[in-house]
This record gives sequence, C-alpha cells and structure tokens, in this order.
Amino acid sequence: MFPFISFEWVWDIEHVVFMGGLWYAVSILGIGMAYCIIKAAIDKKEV
Amino acid sequence: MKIDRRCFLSLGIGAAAGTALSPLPWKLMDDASIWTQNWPWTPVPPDGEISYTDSTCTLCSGGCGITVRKIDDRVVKIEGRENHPVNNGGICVLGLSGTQLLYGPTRVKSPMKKINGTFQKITWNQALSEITEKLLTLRAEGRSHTVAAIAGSSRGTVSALLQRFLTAYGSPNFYCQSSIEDSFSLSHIQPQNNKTIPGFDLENADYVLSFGTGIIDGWGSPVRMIQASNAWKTKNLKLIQVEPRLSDTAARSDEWLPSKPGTEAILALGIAHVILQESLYDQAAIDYHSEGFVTWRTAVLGHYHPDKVAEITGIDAKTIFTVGREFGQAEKPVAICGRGKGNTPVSVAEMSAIHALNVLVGNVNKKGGVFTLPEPNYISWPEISFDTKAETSLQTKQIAEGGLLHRLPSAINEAEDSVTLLFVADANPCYTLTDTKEVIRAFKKIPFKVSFSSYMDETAKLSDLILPNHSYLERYEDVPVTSGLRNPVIGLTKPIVNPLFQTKHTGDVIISIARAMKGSIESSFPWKNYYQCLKNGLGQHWNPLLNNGVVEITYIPEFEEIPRFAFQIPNDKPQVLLEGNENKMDLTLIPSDSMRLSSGYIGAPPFMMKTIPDTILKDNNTLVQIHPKTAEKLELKQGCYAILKTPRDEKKVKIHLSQGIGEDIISFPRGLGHTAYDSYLAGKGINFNELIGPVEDPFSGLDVAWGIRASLIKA
Amino acid sequence: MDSAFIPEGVKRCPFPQFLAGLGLAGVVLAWGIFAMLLCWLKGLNQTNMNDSYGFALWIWADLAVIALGGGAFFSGFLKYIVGKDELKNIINFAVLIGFICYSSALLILAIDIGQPLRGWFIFWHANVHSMLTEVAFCLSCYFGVLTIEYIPLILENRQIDKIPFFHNLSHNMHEVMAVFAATGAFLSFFHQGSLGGIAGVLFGRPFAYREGLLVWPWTFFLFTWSAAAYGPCFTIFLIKLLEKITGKKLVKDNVIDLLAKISGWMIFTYIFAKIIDTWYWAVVTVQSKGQTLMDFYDDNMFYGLWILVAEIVVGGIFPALILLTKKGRNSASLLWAAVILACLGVCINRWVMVLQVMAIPVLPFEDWALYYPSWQEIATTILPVAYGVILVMISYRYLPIFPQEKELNPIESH
Amino acid sequence: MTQEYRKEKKYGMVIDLDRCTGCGACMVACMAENNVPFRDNETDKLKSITWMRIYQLTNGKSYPNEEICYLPRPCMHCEGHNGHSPCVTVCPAVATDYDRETGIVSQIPTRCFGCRYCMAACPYHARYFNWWDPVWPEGMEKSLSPNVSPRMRGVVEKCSFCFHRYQLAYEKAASEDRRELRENEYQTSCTQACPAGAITFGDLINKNHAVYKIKKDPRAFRLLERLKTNPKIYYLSSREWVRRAGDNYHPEEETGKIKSHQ
Repeated sequence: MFPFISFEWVWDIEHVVFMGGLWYAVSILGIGMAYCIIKAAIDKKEV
Repeated sequence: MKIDRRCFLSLGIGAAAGTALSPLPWKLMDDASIWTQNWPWTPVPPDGEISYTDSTCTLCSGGCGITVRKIDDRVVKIEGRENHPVNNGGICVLGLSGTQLLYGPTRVKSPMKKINGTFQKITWNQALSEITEKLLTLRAEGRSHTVAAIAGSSRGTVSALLQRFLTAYGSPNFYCQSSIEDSFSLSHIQPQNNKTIPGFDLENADYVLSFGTGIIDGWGSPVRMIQASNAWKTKNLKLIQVEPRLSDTAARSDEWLPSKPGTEAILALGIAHVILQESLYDQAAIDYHSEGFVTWRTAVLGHYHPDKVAEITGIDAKTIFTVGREFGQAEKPVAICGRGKGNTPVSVAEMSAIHALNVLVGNVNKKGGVFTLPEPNYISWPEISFDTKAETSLQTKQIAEGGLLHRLPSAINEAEDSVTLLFVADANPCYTLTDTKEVIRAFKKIPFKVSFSSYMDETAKLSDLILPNHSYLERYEDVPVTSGLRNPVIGLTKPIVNPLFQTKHTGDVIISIARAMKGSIESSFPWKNYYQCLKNGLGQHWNPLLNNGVVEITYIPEFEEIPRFAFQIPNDKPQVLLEGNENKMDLTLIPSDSMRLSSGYIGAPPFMMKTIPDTILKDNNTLVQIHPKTAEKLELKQGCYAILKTPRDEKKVKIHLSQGIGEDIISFPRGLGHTAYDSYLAGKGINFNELIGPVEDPFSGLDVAWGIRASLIKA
Repeated sequence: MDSAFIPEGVKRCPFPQFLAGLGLAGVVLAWGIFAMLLCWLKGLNQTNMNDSYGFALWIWADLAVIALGGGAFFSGFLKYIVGKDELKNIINFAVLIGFICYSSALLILAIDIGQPLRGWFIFWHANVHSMLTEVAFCLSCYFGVLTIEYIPLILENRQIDKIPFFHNLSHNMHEVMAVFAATGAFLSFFHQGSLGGIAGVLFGRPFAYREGLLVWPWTFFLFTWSAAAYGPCFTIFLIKLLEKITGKKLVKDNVIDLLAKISGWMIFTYIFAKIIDTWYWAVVTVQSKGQTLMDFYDDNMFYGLWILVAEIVVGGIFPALILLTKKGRNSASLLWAAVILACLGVCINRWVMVLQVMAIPVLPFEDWALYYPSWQEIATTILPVAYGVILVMISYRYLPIFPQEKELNPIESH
Repeated sequence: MTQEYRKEKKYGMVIDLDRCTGCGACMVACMAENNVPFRDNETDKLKSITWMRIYQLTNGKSYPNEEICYLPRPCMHCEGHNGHSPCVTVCPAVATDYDRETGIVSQIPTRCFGCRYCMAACPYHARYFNWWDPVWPEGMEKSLSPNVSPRMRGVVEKCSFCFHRYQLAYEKAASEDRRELRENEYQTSCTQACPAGAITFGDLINKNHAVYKIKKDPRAFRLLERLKTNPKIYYLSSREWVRRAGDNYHPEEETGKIKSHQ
C-alpha cells in the first residue's frame, strides 16, 4: 500500500497507476477538508 | 470555563480527531488481527522430532504394512509401508484414519463395569478378581460349558489364547464369524484334519472371471487387490464381472454381466457347460486335483445348456458361450467368488460350481492360478492340560450347533441360561451379525458379558464388563493374513506409542485370568506374559518377524497332502433362496460394499465418514439405489423418503435413482447405522444387518444369505 | 418538544408520532443487528452460503444498493461538472441516499467477510490486480466524499448553524464542493466499474466473463453506466415515496422531470449497450468456451430465459421508453411504474451477475447449485433498509434536505 | 538452457483415471497430512472441506450400459497466462499467490480475510471455506501434524501440493549441499498413498521426471482447458466419454481437438 514501507510494494506500472490514483484522490479530499476546517477556524477568530 | 453544548461538541470532535491521529486505533487494529491469527481455540500442534516406525494394520483382515510417522511421542500420520509383500506402499481410507481411532473419543480408557445401567471406572485388580471369581464359581457349579466366547478371527495368538482358555476351562463354546474360506474348505476333501484355504496368484492370472467379488471394493486384502487389478490393466488382462449391480469393480471390469441376483452358481455351471461341450478342459489336471468329475460332467451337460441358463440368469446365451470359450482358452484363467468384500460365506454348491471352472481348466496349484493351501498353523505352544472337570464339560454339546456363530443368538433366545458368561474379543457381534434385533435380545439375556474392545462399540456398550485392549498402535500382536493372497503372511504390530490409557493387552488379561484359576488351567498357560507367549509360540518365525515386521509362509504340499476338490453334483436349484414371501415382497434387497464404508467390527473414523458420497448417506438417512423404472412403478422420486420392509424389520430410507442396477432390485450400503462409537458415526444411516436374517446352506449350515425379499412404500 | 431543531418554515409531525416511527424501524434494526452479531460472533455458518455460493445474498445486496445509490454521484456529476443547476434541489437528498447506501454497503461487506477484524488487510496488503481491491479503495474513498457532502447538510441544522465555526465550515465546504464532487465522480466511476469488473474478470466462469478494454472487462463500463442510469430512478422513487408518506410536495416537477429525462436517456443507451454486450457474449465469448446461451438458462428449477427478459426488456427497455417520452414522465402512474421497473431491472442485473454466476456449473459433470438464504442473511440484508429509514426520518425532520419544501408548502402564520 | 531456467519448476500431476478405483485413499491421506478438520455431519458436500475430492462421472447411458469413472480433483494449480491463475489475480490481499519457483498456487490462511472471491473465481470448486471453527474432540488434537497449521474459522483453504513436504525436502537437500531435489524426494501425500498408483507427481518441465513424458500420452487431457486456466493437473483416460467430460464441447466438436492456449 505504501511505497518504501509495505513489503508488497513493487515499482511497476500497476502499482504506480493504481496507488497513484488512490493517493491523488485521498490527497485532494484531505487537503480540501483541511483547508475548510482551518479556514473555518480562522474565520471564527476574525468574527 | 463554562461547559456548554458548544464546548462539549468541540471537545468531543477534538477528542475523536485526536484519537484517530494517535497510534492507538492502528495498534488496536493490528492487535485484533494478530489475535484472530492466533485464536486460542484453534490448536497449534507442537513441533518435535520426526520419526518413522513400521508396523502392521489390524483394522481389517487385509494385514497391510504401515509406516507410522511420529512427532516426539505423538502419532501424526499412518502411511503404507514401502516394499511390504501385502500392500507395497499403498494404503486405504481406514488404515489412514487409524490415528483417529487411537486418539478418538471412542476409546475405552480404563476397565469399566456396568452398575445400574451405567458404566463406572474400576481398577484392573477389581476387574480381574471379579471375572476370576465368576469363572471359579461357575466352574464349581459345574457350569463351565455355559461360558462362551466370540472372537473376530480364528487365527492369531490372541484368538488362540482365548480358545485355549475356554478349552482348558472346559467349554466347547468358542465361536468365530464364518467366512468365504469355510465355503472353500468345505468344497474340498481334506487329506488331514485341517482346513483348506485358498491362495490366489491373481497378479499372474490372465483372465479373471469374478462372480460378484468386490475386487476393488474391499475383497481380500483390499490394497493388494487394487494393486493387482492395476497390474491387469497394464497387462491388458480381461476382467469379467458377474454382479447385479454396477459396483466399482463392475464399472472397472472389461465386461459387466448384470446377472439376476443369486444366480451366479447357475451362470458358472452354464459356463462349465460350454467348456465341457467344447472340450476345453484339462483332463489330466482334473484327475490330479479332484474327484467325482464324470458324474458331474453328465449332470452339467444335461441340465445347464446356456439357453436354459440364460433364461434364469438374464445373461444371454451368446455371452455365456463367449465367456466359456474365452475362459477355456485362456492360459491362466481364474474364477473367484465371495460377494462384495467376501466377508460372508457362499453356499458350498455355489463355491463348487465356481471353483469347478478353475479345476476344469487345470489352473489349480500353479502360477497364475488358485492354490489349495493348508491352514497356516504357525503357533506352537505346549499341549493343553485338562483336569477331569474340563474333560467332562468339554463333552457337552456346543450351544450353537456345529459351532456356527449365526446360530448362537437363537440358541440363547430359545433356551434359558444356555450362556451365563460371554467373552467378546476383536468382534462386534451386536453390529455385524444379521438380524441384529435378535442378536441384541440374545445378548441382553446373557447375565454377564465381557468385552475386550478398545473402542466403545455396540457390543462393548451392551456388556457388563469392559476390559479394554491396547489399540493396535500400542501393542505387540501377530497378524495372520490369508485373504486373497498367494501365500499366507504373518505381520507384526508393534507398540508405536506407550499405552495412552489404562488399557491392558487382551493376551495378558487372558493369561492372568488363567493363572488366577490355578490348577490345570494355570499350567496350560506357562507364560509370564503375552510377549513371552507370542515369542515362544512363533518359534522360528519370531526373529524374522521382529526384524522385518512380516514373514511369508511358503509351503509346498506333497501330492498326498493336497486337498482334492470334490465336484458336487448340482441339484435342480443350486441358488440360495431368499427369505420372504415373493408375492408380498416383490423386490430383492442386496447389500453394496464400498472401500469408503467400513462394514467390519471397526466403525468408520471421522475422516472416512467425510469420504462417503451424499448418494449413500445424506444427513442421517441411508440412500438406497433403485432403477428409475422401479421407482416409477412404486411412484418414488429421487431423494424422496420410503419405507423399506423386509421380513426382519422395516426402516425409513431415502431413494437414489441409478442406471447401475437392474429393475426390482434395491441396493443398500453396508457399514452404516452404528448406534455406538462417537457422534461422527453413531446414528448415521441404517445397519443393513438389521434388515436381513440368516439363511442356511443345506449342505454346510453356513449362513449364506446374500439378500432378502423386500418392499418399498412411499413414506 | 424538539421544535428548536426543526428547520424554520416547515411543518413536521408531532414528536411522539416521530418517536413511534423511529421505534418501529428500530425494532427491525435491532433484529438485523442481532443477526449481524450472530454472524460476527459465531461465524458465517449462520448463513446458508456454501462452497459453491461463496458470494450470495449479501453481495447482491451490496451491489444493488451501490447501484441504486449511484444517484448521488451522478446528480453530483450533473450539477457540479455538467452544470445542471436545477439539480441543487435534489442533490441533498441524493447525497443522503448515497450516504445510506454506501455506509450500508460497507457494513454488509464487514459482515460478509470471514475475518472482519482482518478486513483492513485489503488496504494494507493490497493486490492491485484485484477488482475487489479497487472496489474497496474507491468505495471507502467515495464514502469519505459522501460524508464530506453530507456534513454541510448536518451543519445546516438550525442549532448547529448557530455555532460560528460550523457555520463557517459549512460555508467553506459548499465553496469547494465542486472539487469534492469531481473527485467523487472520479472515484465512483472506478468503483462502480470495478464492481462490474468483479464478475467480468472471472475467466473461469463463462457466464460472468466478458472481454473488454485493456484491463477492464465490458461489465466494468456497463456497471458504471447502469449505476448512473438507474441510480437517479431510485432517487426519484424515494422522493415520490417520501412525498406520498409526508403528503407534501417536496421537489418541483421540473426538477424531477429533468432527472427522469436524463435517467431515461441513460437507461436507453445503457440497455442498448447491454444488448450488444449480451449478444456478443452469447455468440462469441460463450461459444468459444464450448457452451451455448441456453446452458445458462436451462435444466434447473429457477433460472430461465425469463430472467434475461425481465432484466433487459421489463427492467430496461420499458422504463427507458416511459422516461424518454414527455407523456410518460408527466403521468404519475407511468412515472411510478418506470422508476420501480428500473430499480427492479438493475437489481435483477446485479442478482444475475452474482447469484446466477454461482449457480451455473462450469465442470460438465457438476450440477446446478441452488441456494436459499438463512434468516440471518435476510435480517442483515434488511438491516440497511431499517437503518436507511431511520436516517431519512431524522434527516428529513431536522435538516433542510429539500430546499423547495418551504416554497411548495407554505405554513399559515400562527 | 541456462542455469537460471533450470531452477524454475512447474510441479504438477498426472492422474490416470484408468487406474483410479475411487477408493478415497487420496482424500484421507490429504486430510491426515494437512490437518483438515471434520464435523459431525459431513454429508453436505458443499460445506465439507476436502482438498482432494473424488467426483463420480457417469456416461449417461441407461442400464446396463452405464459406465462409471472416478475423477480425483485436487487444486489444479493453474498457471493461467503467465501465472495469472483465476484465483490469484482476484485475491484482494495477496493471500494466495502463484509461486514462480515451483508453480504452486499458495494459500496463506493468516493473510486471508475470508472474502471468498477466489472461490467464486475457481471453476473447479477446489477452494474451501472454513464455515466453522475447526474442533478436534479432546485428545485428537494429538494427531495433528506440526508441519501444517490448522486453519481458523473464516478463511479459505485448499490443496497446497503438500508444500511443506517441498520445504522439508529442500531443507534436507540443502543440508547435503544439493541445490536440486530428486524426483522421489518431494511427493504429495495423495500420490504416496494411492493404492492404485494412479497419481504421478513431479516437475512437468523436467525431462527426467515421469510426468514430463506421461503428460504427452494421447489419453491425456486437462479440465476446462478452453477457459485458459492452464491447469497443472493432467488426467489420462482411454475412454472418449471421460475425456469429453473434461471440458465443454459443442456437439460438432471433436474431443480434445480444441486448440487451447498455452
């Protein structure tokens, strides 16, 4: 699942494409949510 | 700080987020999965040193060599022994499951006495003194002859010790289950007062004509027979199977002759007719090996023309001619009989009709043929000493006339107190004897029953005292094997593990009882223990047996020692008739044997039960096989329930339709319906023996029932 | 009693009545949970599954709810990516249904696996070649997306909205929702597809096996397509059902009409593709394996050609034709018929792709394996329905699910 | 050929159905060797774990022309196309794998989380699920072999070609400084037990092994070759109807004449 960490990881096209897609999606969601939460917290202080 | 809802909510979410980000949930997740990989209730077999020990299997009469794999002192696997004269590395389902018998829940773990209907543990001292006292009292009362014993086999030192004990004690009532070998012996004229046993050099035969013999269904020494049948395949030998049912043997034969059940002898005579008519017989050999040929020849030529035989047997005349010619012209043709596993005798008339074929073509006592061998009396013990008490009481008549075991239950049921004490060793008569209900009734009438069984089988369960033997993996014993081999073989079982429970070798038990009886009985048992008795008794055979685990007894008889075959003049109806009224019960019920069913005195262990197909046993129901047309007539469907009625009993069965059986025949699997043993076996299916009763051969008195009339009614 | 939590300007039933309803659904839920616990504690021997039916009722339920929940991603896709703005009136509900369907699907999967405590191995020891891995990844991620889409809805509750942080959060999330929705659509495309791929890649099972494009069998695309096509029908069906129950109009006709029309076109094109796929499979794929179409529909007690007709004609062509015509969409009864048939159609498709696959013998000497579920399986399959009802009840009562409700059902001032 | 090539093995079996008597010894030999659990009622064959299972085939003719053939079915250890066996590719957690050194399809029960996708993928029904916790009656756990871990409830298991025997043999060979195993050093439990000598086991690509030659017998066929599963179990039968029962055929097709993929 994790490059460098999981022993099953192989640097082949399947892993790169599939896991790449996954991590890409997870990052978008994570960053998006983080952005929303942090902004909400900041906005709250400004109120 | 005021804790309001808002604060509470934030705190909660914060805590959740904090926990999620901490290693805690991940660690818990990991631990949980590691826990599932090591569930404490899933056993982890301890590792240890691997060792292999050779021994002999005793679970059927086949006597295969086994190699037992142990880890430290645990038996983990039983394998076939390489280069063994009987099985050469092969092994069967029962032999492989032996570990489950050794460690299984069916073992009797100590001497048990039935008190108020339940078994209670007692010590060996208590058990032995109780039995000794009983025996002494009976003897003092002059009732020695009311002590009886049933042994699984007439051969081997333990059976011989039991018989010896009874004789020295003064009882003529020692019984063994009759077998096909008795039929064979009775169809010969004995030169000495000895039994004649058949030896089959089947590997070297070139044409095998089998009359219902389950060659690969467990007849003879099963593994060896499977190997022989494959040797025939390789050599392109022809196997002809005469059988009403498409058994595995029939399925494997080159030609299956689906004769009407019970007409095998007539078919054999029809084939003999062809051989005689076309002069394909060997006159010199006939003269050498037999008596009574001329009159027999006339009778057969007169009454058994293939056309007529075809009518009775359902095998067309053309086939009879072909088979007769092929048999007559083959170099080493062999005709064999004994239905299914061959555990039940056939009538002497049938045996004669079939073995006559071997004699006709002269394939007797030569390579690739059938041998007439003397019983291998290999045990040499000192003479028994008798006191007057024994001498007189030995003169009393046997309770079952002719020493025939199947007569014992009715004899007991008819006369009061005919048997007051019964020993049962290596046998399970309450399961294996036919008309089981009567057997159990008789058994219950006997005031005191003693079982030597290692396992809680049906007979042990009904006994008053159990003196459990070591299992075969815990003891020394000689294993004589004659079934279907060229020469008799003696194997040796060895203690692979120390006895797990408080069991005692039956041989030792008999010796200690005898010694406690004092007097002439004690002096008839001059051995310290069973081991010594075995070693002394086997004499010259002991050292090779101990070293190799097996010895072959090759014995070439002199001319005058050769038992001569007696051609029996066939009467009008050489077939054994069925019990039951033909008009009321118009179906014929026959048993079917299979390698995956154990029908002997050892019940199938769990592994074996796993191999039974669901066309034989489904849940707790036995399935009977019938032809679709029979089913149509009786309005039965695949998988439906029906009541199977015979003159002896009636049972609920399930129907399985098959194209491998003729019309109006019901095939019933033998080996199910145990009421004892463990939950893996007890209550599964129906015991065939309950549905059938003995039918005696008028010539020999042997129980030669091969089936019974029956009816099937939709339930 | 709970009026402070009920959105302003709408009328809800009395609290006791609401509680009674909750209780009723709760009983069914408890039954399902009991069965679920049995399965977890005693193992899958509680089911009637067997070695021929490794996949059974649950997997069908799983595939079915995901297909039906497809309305969420497709309406999201239409609203945020294609820009069909009218759908904003329906998107909340679609998200709610999606959330219910997907959480149920995940729960069913957690019950279905033999070692639930090791379920995370699918992520940790992932085999990237397995369709199921793809399903697990995309499904969980998309469930994350649905949660993200559902959160702002919760935050819009009257009381929660009063908290500035949550108010802001809700606002911020709405702002970036298009990004989330796009990610969701991307994930959905793959997991709907890989669910189809699950059956399609089984080259040992000619009934399921399909040829395809690169690593994806045709069922991959058909499943995505059918989820997008039939999912909205389920959303419409539930809205109509909710309107019947509440006795209120909740969504304007033009919105329903738009969704129905899009759904109609989707079903129409899907079923066209499905027919081609079936035809090619029957004539080429199956033939090459030495079998014929009728091998799969013959000689057993249950599966006949009727099921193929039911799926394609009754559950496909019929609803497509109704939804494509204005008259069909405008007639209440026809619309009802269309959405129900469509939901049945897609459920039959998922059934066939799971259970019939298991039933058909592949070895010539084997027989059909038919199976009926145990009560534990049925209870755990109904569990999500009860759970869904409860969540819909609560959400409908306390959250502004239907933006048009106030306008359509003005309350006389009191 | 290079040294590298020689190292690769493809263990497989040839089962002679002309010799098989259906006695069941292979089934029990397998159970005893691999600690296969058992239950009170084993008559529901769809819930009975038998890594080696014997099918009874009939020619479909009516009495008295019916014929029977027994067909033992272990795991086929399919190679598929280049190791892509039907089950290995679908396992989401790499709990089953195609071992390129031996050609054996492995199964790791502690890795398996019981999704049963592999069972759905296997057309041979060679995979079994542990629907129950394995329970040995008191005392009988002594008969368990330490070479094969008993499996827990909720995981899939199947024939491993007695892989532990390969490992033990390999360790022994290594201790004797040998890199390659002799043919008889590694044999499966079923092969060893078969009283009919119907099973031959060995390296299918090693010219010195018996299986290499026998698999080219004109009687040879494999099950469901048309599905391109590329199994490593070959069967021999001199009966045409048996060979035909090994695969699905259109009526006009000739038995064994379908060009299969390698």
